[in-house]
Amino acid sequence: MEQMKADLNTGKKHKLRDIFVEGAIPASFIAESIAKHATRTDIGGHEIFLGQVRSDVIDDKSVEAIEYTAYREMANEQMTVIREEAFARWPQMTCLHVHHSQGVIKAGELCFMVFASAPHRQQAREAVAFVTDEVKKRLPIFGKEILSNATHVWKSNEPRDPGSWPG
Amino acid sequence: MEQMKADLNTGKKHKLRDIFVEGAIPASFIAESIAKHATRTDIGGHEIFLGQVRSDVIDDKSVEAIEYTAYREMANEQMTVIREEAFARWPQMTCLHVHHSQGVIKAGELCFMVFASAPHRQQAREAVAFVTDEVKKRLPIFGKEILSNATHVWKSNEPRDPGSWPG
Amino acid sequence: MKVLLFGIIAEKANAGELELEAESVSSLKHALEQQIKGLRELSYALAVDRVIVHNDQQLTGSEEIALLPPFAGG
Amino acid sequence: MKVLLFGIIAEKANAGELELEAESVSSLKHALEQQIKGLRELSYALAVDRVIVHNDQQLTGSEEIALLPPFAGG
Repeated sequence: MEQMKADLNTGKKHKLRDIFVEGAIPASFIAESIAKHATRTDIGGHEIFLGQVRSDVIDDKSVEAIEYTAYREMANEQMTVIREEAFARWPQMTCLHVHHSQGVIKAGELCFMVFASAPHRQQAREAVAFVTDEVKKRLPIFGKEILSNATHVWKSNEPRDPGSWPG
Repeated sequence: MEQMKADLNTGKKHKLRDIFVEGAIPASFIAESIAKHATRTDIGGHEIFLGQVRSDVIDDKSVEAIEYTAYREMANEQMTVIREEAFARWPQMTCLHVHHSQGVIKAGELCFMVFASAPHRQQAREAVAFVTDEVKKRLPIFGKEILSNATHVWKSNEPRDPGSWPG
Repeated sequence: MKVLLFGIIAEKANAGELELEAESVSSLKHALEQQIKGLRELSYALAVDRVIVHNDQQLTGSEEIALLPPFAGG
Repeated sequence: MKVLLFGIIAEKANAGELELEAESVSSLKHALEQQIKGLRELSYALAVDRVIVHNDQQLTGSEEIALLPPFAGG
């Protein structure tokens, strides 16, 4: 129903895409994504969010890398729903690209990209904020933070009391 | 006073920088800016706004390019003030880069970049929104929209009644 | 039925999937908590055919089940 | 004093700068509106030493003056 509404509003079809890439997202990949939009002269602004693996300190050990795994099929299905919600809310948005890493991503490397383009900046800005937050909340992606002493802890986007998830 | 406060809060010095580049901003330049941050492992997110010249239709003619000129010294001074305001409001922001084109920029080319990095995404997101809006409001940059029949119109970010500017 | 395991749950079970039979979500959870040491103490969600279920429901045995620890994408 | 012109104002004056003498912002504006045809009908701001002034003030002659049509950056 939500899907149909989105399609009716935008006239766009949202097929299932695979957002996952193996390893870190190279900066050159982002440049290529940007350059591809030069032919779309109805675009006035691009907004991009990039997630970078941060070297947090946990119990005196620093995070050296995050190993990402995902329930890939469910994550891609959830992403299709989020994409349709975004196009329904910002129907003037020209395009939306999302990628997430799988595998071991070192501190300082990029693991996540949300890229929206629109005629006016507010639409792209709001869509990127929405999609970034919803991906973090709704996509079954798991992160093992590998510490400097070769131990690890499991990352969670929303600290919860044991047993409260999915809340 | 505002400057001193910003510096006290962040411990950072904000020297006068030249934000202007001749011609369009190449996608490769953005990739290089991104790649330079890989050594800063305290960064968790980058937010980037890119302005692209849009081929609006004005009186049945389409915009083929914008020729940007600027009161360069005043624009750079204003940018220093905006930068200090941004670091005062988001003291955890790691870095902020702003570039704007001068000269003739064709439809589909990039003319403006605002790039903020921070430990957490909200800081980078809010700072980019603030800086993007303030640059458009406060920097003396002028745009001649060159139309398909070789005539031109002068662009204005905020339509005003004649005589109401600076309001 | 096949039960997919992820993240800390896969680590605790030392397996990426398990085969189990159960006629409902609640009996499946009970069986899983018997089999995977420490699962009861974890935060997790259960997905049936890639949708998180919040209530008990009957299972036919042909569903794809997954145990999901807290999400950490981005 | 040197008066810098930008955008549509430079176009109307067919010059990037002018030399004019005036003892105050208001008398300078008057002189400029005499000299640049159509300026009176335009939206513009006047900057003294790179700061937009909203009120009249005395000028010594050593200031850098600029006439600024509406901004269009981004």
